[in-house]
Amino acid sequence: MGGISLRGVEKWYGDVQVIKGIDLEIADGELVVFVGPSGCGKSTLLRMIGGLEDISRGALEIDGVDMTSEPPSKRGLAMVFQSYALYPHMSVAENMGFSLKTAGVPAIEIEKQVVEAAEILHLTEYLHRRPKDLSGGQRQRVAIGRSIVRDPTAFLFDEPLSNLDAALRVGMRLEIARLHQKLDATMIYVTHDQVEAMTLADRIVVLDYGQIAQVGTPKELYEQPQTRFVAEFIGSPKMNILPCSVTGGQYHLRWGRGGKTTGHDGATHLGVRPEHITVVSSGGGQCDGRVSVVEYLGADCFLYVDAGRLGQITVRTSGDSPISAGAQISLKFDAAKLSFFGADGNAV
Amino acid sequence: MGGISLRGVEKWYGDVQVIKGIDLEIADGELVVFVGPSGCGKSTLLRMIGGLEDISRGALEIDGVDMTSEPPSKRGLAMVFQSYALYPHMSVAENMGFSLKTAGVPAIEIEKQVVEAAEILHLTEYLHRRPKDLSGGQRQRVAIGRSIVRDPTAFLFDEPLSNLDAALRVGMRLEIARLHQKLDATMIYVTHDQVEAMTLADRIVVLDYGQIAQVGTPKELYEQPQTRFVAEFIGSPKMNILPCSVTGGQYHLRWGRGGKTTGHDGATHLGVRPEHITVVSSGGGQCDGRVSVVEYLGADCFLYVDAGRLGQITVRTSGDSPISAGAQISLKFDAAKLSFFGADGNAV
Amino acid sequence: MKLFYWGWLTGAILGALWMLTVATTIAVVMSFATGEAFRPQLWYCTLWGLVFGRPYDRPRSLLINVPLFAAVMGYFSNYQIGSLAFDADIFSPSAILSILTLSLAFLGGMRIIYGDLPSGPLTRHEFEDAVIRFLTGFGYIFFTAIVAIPFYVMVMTSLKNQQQLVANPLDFSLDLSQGWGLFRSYVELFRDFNFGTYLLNSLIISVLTVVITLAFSIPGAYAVARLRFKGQALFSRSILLIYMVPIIVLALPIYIAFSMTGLRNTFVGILLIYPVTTIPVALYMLQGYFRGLPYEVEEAGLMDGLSRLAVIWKITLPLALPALASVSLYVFMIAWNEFLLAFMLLDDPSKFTLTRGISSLNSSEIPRQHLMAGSVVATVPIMALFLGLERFMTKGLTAGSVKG
Amino acid sequence: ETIQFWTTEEQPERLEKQQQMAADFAEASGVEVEVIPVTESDLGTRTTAAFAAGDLPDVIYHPLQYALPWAEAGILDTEAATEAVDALGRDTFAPGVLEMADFDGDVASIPVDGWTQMIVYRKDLFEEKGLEPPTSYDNVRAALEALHNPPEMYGFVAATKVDENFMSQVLEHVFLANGVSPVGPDGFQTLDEAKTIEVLEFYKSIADASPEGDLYWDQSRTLYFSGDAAMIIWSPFILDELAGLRDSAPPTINDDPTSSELASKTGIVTNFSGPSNPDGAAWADVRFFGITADAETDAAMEFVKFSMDEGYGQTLSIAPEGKFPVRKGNADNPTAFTELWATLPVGVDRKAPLGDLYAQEMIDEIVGGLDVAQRWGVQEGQLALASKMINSQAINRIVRQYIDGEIDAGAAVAAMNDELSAIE
Amino acid sequence: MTPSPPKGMTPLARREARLAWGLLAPTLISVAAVVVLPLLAVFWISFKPIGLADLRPPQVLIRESLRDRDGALTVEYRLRNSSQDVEIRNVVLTDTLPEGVRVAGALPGPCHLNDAGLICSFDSVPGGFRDRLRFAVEADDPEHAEELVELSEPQIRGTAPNVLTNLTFTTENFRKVFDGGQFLNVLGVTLFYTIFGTVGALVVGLMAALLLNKSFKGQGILRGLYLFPYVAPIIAVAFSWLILFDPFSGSANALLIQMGVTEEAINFFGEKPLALIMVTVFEIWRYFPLSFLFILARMQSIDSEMYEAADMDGASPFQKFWYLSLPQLLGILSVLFLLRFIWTFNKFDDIFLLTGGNAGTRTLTVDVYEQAFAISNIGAGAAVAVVIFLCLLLFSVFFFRVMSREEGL
Ligand SMILES: Nc1ncnc2c1ncn2[C@@H]1O[C@H](COP(=O)(O)OP(=O)(O)OP(=O)(O)O)[C@@H](O)[C@H]1O
Ligand SMILES: Nc1ncnc2c1ncn2[C@@H]1O[C@H](COP(=O)(O)OP(=O)(O)OP(=O)(O)O)[C@@H](O)[C@H]1O
Ligand SMILES: [Mg+2]
Ligand SMILES: [Mg+2]
Repeated sequence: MGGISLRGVEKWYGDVQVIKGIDLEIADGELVVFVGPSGCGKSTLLRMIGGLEDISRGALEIDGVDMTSEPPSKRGLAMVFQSYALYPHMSVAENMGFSLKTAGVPAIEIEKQVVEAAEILHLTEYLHRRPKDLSGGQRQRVAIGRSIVRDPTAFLFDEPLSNLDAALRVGMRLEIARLHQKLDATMIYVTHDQVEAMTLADRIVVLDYGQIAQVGTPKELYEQPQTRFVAEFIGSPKMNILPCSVTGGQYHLRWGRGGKTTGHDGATHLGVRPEHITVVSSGGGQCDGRVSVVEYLGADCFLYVDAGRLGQITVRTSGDSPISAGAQISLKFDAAKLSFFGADGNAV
Repeated sequence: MGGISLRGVEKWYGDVQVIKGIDLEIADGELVVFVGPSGCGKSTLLRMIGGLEDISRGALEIDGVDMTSEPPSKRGLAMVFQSYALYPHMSVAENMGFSLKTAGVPAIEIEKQVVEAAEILHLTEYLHRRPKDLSGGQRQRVAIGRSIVRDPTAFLFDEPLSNLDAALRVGMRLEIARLHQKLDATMIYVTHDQVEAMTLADRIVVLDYGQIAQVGTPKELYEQPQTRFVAEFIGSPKMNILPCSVTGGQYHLRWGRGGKTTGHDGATHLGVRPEHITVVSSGGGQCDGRVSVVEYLGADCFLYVDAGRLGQITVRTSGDSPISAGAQISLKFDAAKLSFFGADGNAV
Repeated sequence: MKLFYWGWLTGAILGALWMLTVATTIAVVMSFATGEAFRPQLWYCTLWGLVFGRPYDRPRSLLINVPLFAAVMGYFSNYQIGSLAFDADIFSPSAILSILTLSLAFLGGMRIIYGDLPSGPLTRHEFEDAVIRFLTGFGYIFFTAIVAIPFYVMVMTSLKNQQQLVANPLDFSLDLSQGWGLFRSYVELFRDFNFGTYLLNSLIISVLTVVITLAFSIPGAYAVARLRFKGQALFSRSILLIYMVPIIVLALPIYIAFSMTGLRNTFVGILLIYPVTTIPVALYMLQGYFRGLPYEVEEAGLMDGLSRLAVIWKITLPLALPALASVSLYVFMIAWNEFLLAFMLLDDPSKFTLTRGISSLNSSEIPRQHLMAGSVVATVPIMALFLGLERFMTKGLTAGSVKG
Repeated sequence: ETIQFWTTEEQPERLEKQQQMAADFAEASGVEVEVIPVTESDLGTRTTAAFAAGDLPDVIYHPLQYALPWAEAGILDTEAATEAVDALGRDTFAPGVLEMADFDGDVASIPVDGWTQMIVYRKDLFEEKGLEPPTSYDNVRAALEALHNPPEMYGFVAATKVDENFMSQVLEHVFLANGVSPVGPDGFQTLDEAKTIEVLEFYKSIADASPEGDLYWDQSRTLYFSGDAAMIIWSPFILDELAGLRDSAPPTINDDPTSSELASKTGIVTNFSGPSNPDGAAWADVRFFGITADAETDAAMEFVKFSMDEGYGQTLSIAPEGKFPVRKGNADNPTAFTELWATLPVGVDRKAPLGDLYAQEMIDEIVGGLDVAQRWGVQEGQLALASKMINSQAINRIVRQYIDGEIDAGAAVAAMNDELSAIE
Repeated sequence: MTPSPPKGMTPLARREARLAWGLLAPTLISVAAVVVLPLLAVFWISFKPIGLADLRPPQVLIRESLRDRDGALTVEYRLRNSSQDVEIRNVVLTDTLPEGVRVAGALPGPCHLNDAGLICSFDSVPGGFRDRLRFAVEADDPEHAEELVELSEPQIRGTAPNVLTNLTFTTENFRKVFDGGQFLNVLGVTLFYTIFGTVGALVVGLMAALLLNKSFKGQGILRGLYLFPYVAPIIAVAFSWLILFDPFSGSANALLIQMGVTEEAINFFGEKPLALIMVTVFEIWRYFPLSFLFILARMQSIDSEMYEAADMDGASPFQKFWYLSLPQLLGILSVLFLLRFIWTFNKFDDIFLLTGGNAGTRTLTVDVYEQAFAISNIGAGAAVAVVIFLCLLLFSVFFFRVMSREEGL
């Protein structure tokens, strides 16, 4: 009951094209995350689905019905805004019941639904407060509650957690995940934070300048990025991208040594994630360098290695690693986990 | 040339005590980080050192000279503000040279110093821009440059990175670390982000409601937290704290099983970090539970385990862990890495 | 400049200036309050200010110093070489009062002005701080005086009779024994000059103007602030342009048109024209407010199934209530204070607004305490509103920009 | 039936008297009269505007200067006025006064009352210094010489505020005194340079003996009352307050605001002469009832007739010191109204008949002035043009420029001729 | 092929635009009616030789009466051209004779009777025309004949040129405005008043803002007090000033004389250069609160951390003002300057009430009033108004230049 499909959707502001033809099918009950750097068009795309921006070209279907030029009120979607967008002059209960009230649902029925939603979100004791008397996390829950009450075809979330502090963000992320399990509703979730995307999504849509760079499950994106852009965007610390050449089952780092690989002819760069590099004694790995900074994080330790002309390489080691800044080390890459990219930035 | 010492420093706003008697020695050339939750008094303490707030009681010495009631201009310190606090109507060069100008330094000398500082911070090509034409990271560098030019006794940083986005923050963090290595100057750095504190600090001062909870190197804080507060505050995901009892070299979890330990009599809670838990087959560990959410992060995977009355326990496993939500598992704690806390919250 | 960076020198100069300020202030206040002659003496002020204006020894309390200083000053004044000269006897209450206030104001003021000023060499900061403290004190006195004096004169004149004022224009002391007779001119205004009617007329016209203005400008402002259509940018600009057309330029053709259509001299005519002078202001203010409201809340309303108009009614307006209050107050003030159009368009005394009524009091044949009483009647309601709702008013003024 | 009556007498107590008369009239005729006060300085514009809008009142009480211009502009119904005057009897009016309102044989507007302008002077000081009363330019100059001693004593308080009617009045009086007029029988008449220069020089001498600034009736009276001026030109309206009968304008020469001391020290002159016109001239203002073109003619005429007959006493009693009867009597008694007038009390806060306050010969001098009084254009039949010239304030402006030394006398005459000739 | 933007509006956009115009319509129409139309009218009138009295086109006035002259009843119509010099054409008089009243004698020349009653036609009625039409009637009931006859109002029609609407134009008005030294003088006064009034209000406002830009007890009250001059009705404060500065019985003079500043009373609002200075001072006094309010608002929005940074940088108080506050305020100051400049230029009431434009204080706006109403020459008034308007257009161009830099005032 909640499939959404986009067909060649474009958005133009005057002569500027912001969304460059998106085709996407979202299945009923799926949680899809739009992720990408700031300004890539995530919010715009979401708002076009919601009806808050016109669709300049292309078509939108919800549940198989063409909704391209319907106003938001007809689309039956619910949206949760980054700034919560609660009605400050109404109590929590009124906020949550407002959409039902405008639809003419009788007061008793509204009350029932609101109480139900409040229970799911642990808001029962705050129902009579005004939004300004709530903490950030509670407000965000009210905003979600407001959507739940409507029993919408799909939920749209626009960076709902970005105004919360780090600890709360982790907690709310978990709550949204649980909510999705429970409601089993279609959800589209926009964020620029790849951690959120990875942890929440059934499928991730990575957007790059108004175009889809890759669509896939988190694991697919992490392990088989189709472009350098996706490879660098997903994962923290970033994947190290180093120039290389590949010939006949052998890759060779520029200004470094090489190793075995299969296929991948024509690749110009290889990508290796920090956790797939091990520190070996000098000269033993694919390249050598000097540790410039050590960041101790308790469980892990990040080494920032100055590898001469290859640039800086980030290595992840365990927290009890004995290496300290200034040490001269060699780095060994896990051959099975390397990604290779061609000159056009696409994986080969 | 840059030691700072605080002796019983207090801050009162009317009847409210915000800083509750702080004694602290900061050695020359040391990078000390004040960390703590929001509102614990970090900024206030820093501003008291800088002279922007009066010291209600106690004494402050800089370089062995009593500075308790000197105005900021006499203390010879430089400060970098969270909001950068650049002068918006001046160019980068003017911003950086302003302190020299007010001191009546001749223009040529100012220019020389500014250019020097700009080189250190890679700002040379922006010297004639206005702050509003710079990106966030560049602005932050200008703010730092402004401090360097003064050649201060010590640098004070008040959450300098909190207005930057995640990727930039990591980059600037590294730059500050390198700057500290290069200038070898005393620095006091305030943040509420424990990752920043861990990665940057020579020594961390954890503040809790205006009092020092613990002072020590990052490693000391991570591995031997002296209070539950520090234990939970440092490290991400948070340390799991579980109720237990310890008798004669044996600890025993409430609603769970136990294991061996040494000492620690009288402890009421034990703390175990997510990476010190391994998943074993059912019944094999200290306690059992059901995996409620799995967060996949590429290199790692966090399992949120619902352990019945023990509550939720976070477990860190590697990214290719096959466990999925709903699995029934048992958790085994690494006995050597456990922390034990008494009823008063202090480590025993 | 460096020359002045000495505590004793700076202190002496500031002392002289402060003495001048204080003495002039007290002379003016005492003259206005009692009608007796008080004069500040320029050269003696300077002299005594220089002599006594040295950085103050803080431990000694004002309690001892003020009487001491007052005694010295009184002694000087007796020989007409004090900072303050007066014709009254040195032991008369007003003389004693003025000498005491002078001492307190001088010493107390200097104590604040000096702050931590050392008597030796000064740093630039210390010097500037002292100068700024002096300027601040001077500023408070200066601004309070220029604002309060005209209003003081207005109120006091309305309570006196012309003959007393002609006899001594400085004597504003009130003869309280008259009791209610003090308010004679007010009684006459309401009894003989129809001010009751004028007051009512002004009230009705102002309130209706507010209502009409809001009815027109709310939808307009919303459209300009929120809706996307061609010419939106042009609009928000041209609103300001209308603002700049001088009323007198419009008044001329309006006068002609109203004369020819018989709208002159009618409330309808006034109510046609007042709102139009206020709508651009209101439009400009409201669109600013509407822009400042979080758009996402309105979008939330749209997502919740409301139409645009319903969003305006159920969400925007409740949120903009404080703004509406500011705008209403501001428009009310404009309408209430409006003079020119009322003056040109209203002839019939039964339709006069207050301002128009006051202007008809400006006649050689009508004693001027009536004129001032009329002014007080017009000023008090707007002042009361202003003080009561200062927050909204100030906001209204700031947003109302520079309509003047 | 209701008619509207505009009056320039707008003070509450004066208004009350007029309303009383209107009520009496309503009782007698059944026609209600709405009395609407209009500020005198607004009267011109307001009337014109009302004319344009077609909602003129029925009757307007107006000064002489508007009579003919309004008749010409079609604002006044001259026929109705003529009819009313005829009904009252032409011979009951003072002859010179009807002449002022003559409009091609009709009467433009019905004359109601009048007053003559006076030179008010300090008789005591004049006598002390052995000076002649200020009846001529030379006498005034001599007095200035002897008495001008600022700031204790100003010789004169001349009118210098160009937009006040007061200055026009004073100037016209001074011009008339020397026999200079800008109108002749055929309209504009070039001002005689020599005579006009005499006038200008005289005016400059009195202006020089006055305080600085824009002066008009207010300062004249204030200074004279405080004993700081030796001579002023004023209307007879000053007579009551001069005698201390009015609290809002008390004499301040001594501490008693109700004293008639100043009155007793005061002399007056109405007929004033210049070197080129030894006979001199007085200056009078006459007020009229105008019946307008939009009026309910009959009711309006009835009202006017009533006010000039049964109600005439009330009309005059508004301010008897400044309202001399221009209708001397009725058919039964040709001096009925002059007699009545002499008994009317003057004053505001205290009241007394004029006769109690001033010597009889002084009163005769004041009232007699009305019979010999002149205005520009009356004899020439060009009052309308003259009024326009006065209303344009050109003469005031140029005289002021001359006084301020911005132009010399010759240039001033030329400028006046220039500007006045352009008015038609 | 590079993609190109779609043409035309999407249905959603069209709906929104339609709603916007709908919401704007009432405002647009009313503003146009009361601002744009009058403005056009001013331009129109400025080219018209027109005085206040010319607004009413000439017409023939008529009065009917029935006289009983020794038993012979005579109906008399008196006709009069309301204008002395304008001719009225095609004048037709119609009246019905009531029942029971019959014409007895010959009708006067231009008249004849038909079923409806009496009709008299004149080709043309010259300016200053006056005439009486008389004819004898007989009535059944002579007692009430008069009432009967006068009950039926005679109607009269005629066409006369209307100066306001016809197509005669003249540049006379402008010639008059620019002729003579008067105009330059007025312009000079206007500029003096505007420039000094504006700058003065800004400077004084800035000082007041500096004074109140700190928080202390009573700050709110003082701020409210300092706004009084602006909030009070202009007429009240203008008269208060006049009374305060009255040369003969004003307290200000009394005070100055008593303090020995001056020997003689000063006629503040009556002397040539002083009056202009005084009205300018009044302008400053009345409008400094406004600049004060704006500058204060701007000051309080300046990031206080910037001043803390300056403290750390060792700047002295005056240095902070000069190097930090002032540059930050420049934007608001320039916007305020321009807006206030335009408004002061437009100001009318203040001078009108204080001096009426005398003693060398006649500004352009006062000139409009003087020309149009005091001299009743509407055309000349409109011409001055046009001049004002053109000046303002010029300023507005500047204004929008600055405004677009300092958006979001
Ligand atoms: N009204 C507009 N006119 C022109 N361009 C616009 C408009 N609104 C947005 N854009 C542009 O569209 C692009 C996409 O904006 P959008 O807000 O969707 O980005 P985003 O991916 O949500 O970024 P963020 O993570 O910062 O929210 C941006 O480059 C922005 O500059
Ligand atoms: N002017 C003040 N008056 C009263 N209390 C104050 C004042 N300024 C700060 N406080 C209180 O002092 C405490 C410490 O504030 P401070 O700003 O130092 O916290 P912080 O640790 O820097 O927090 P954050 O991480 O949010 O910056 C807070 O509880 C705050 O409410
Ligand atoms: Mg976005
Ligand atoms: Mg802080």
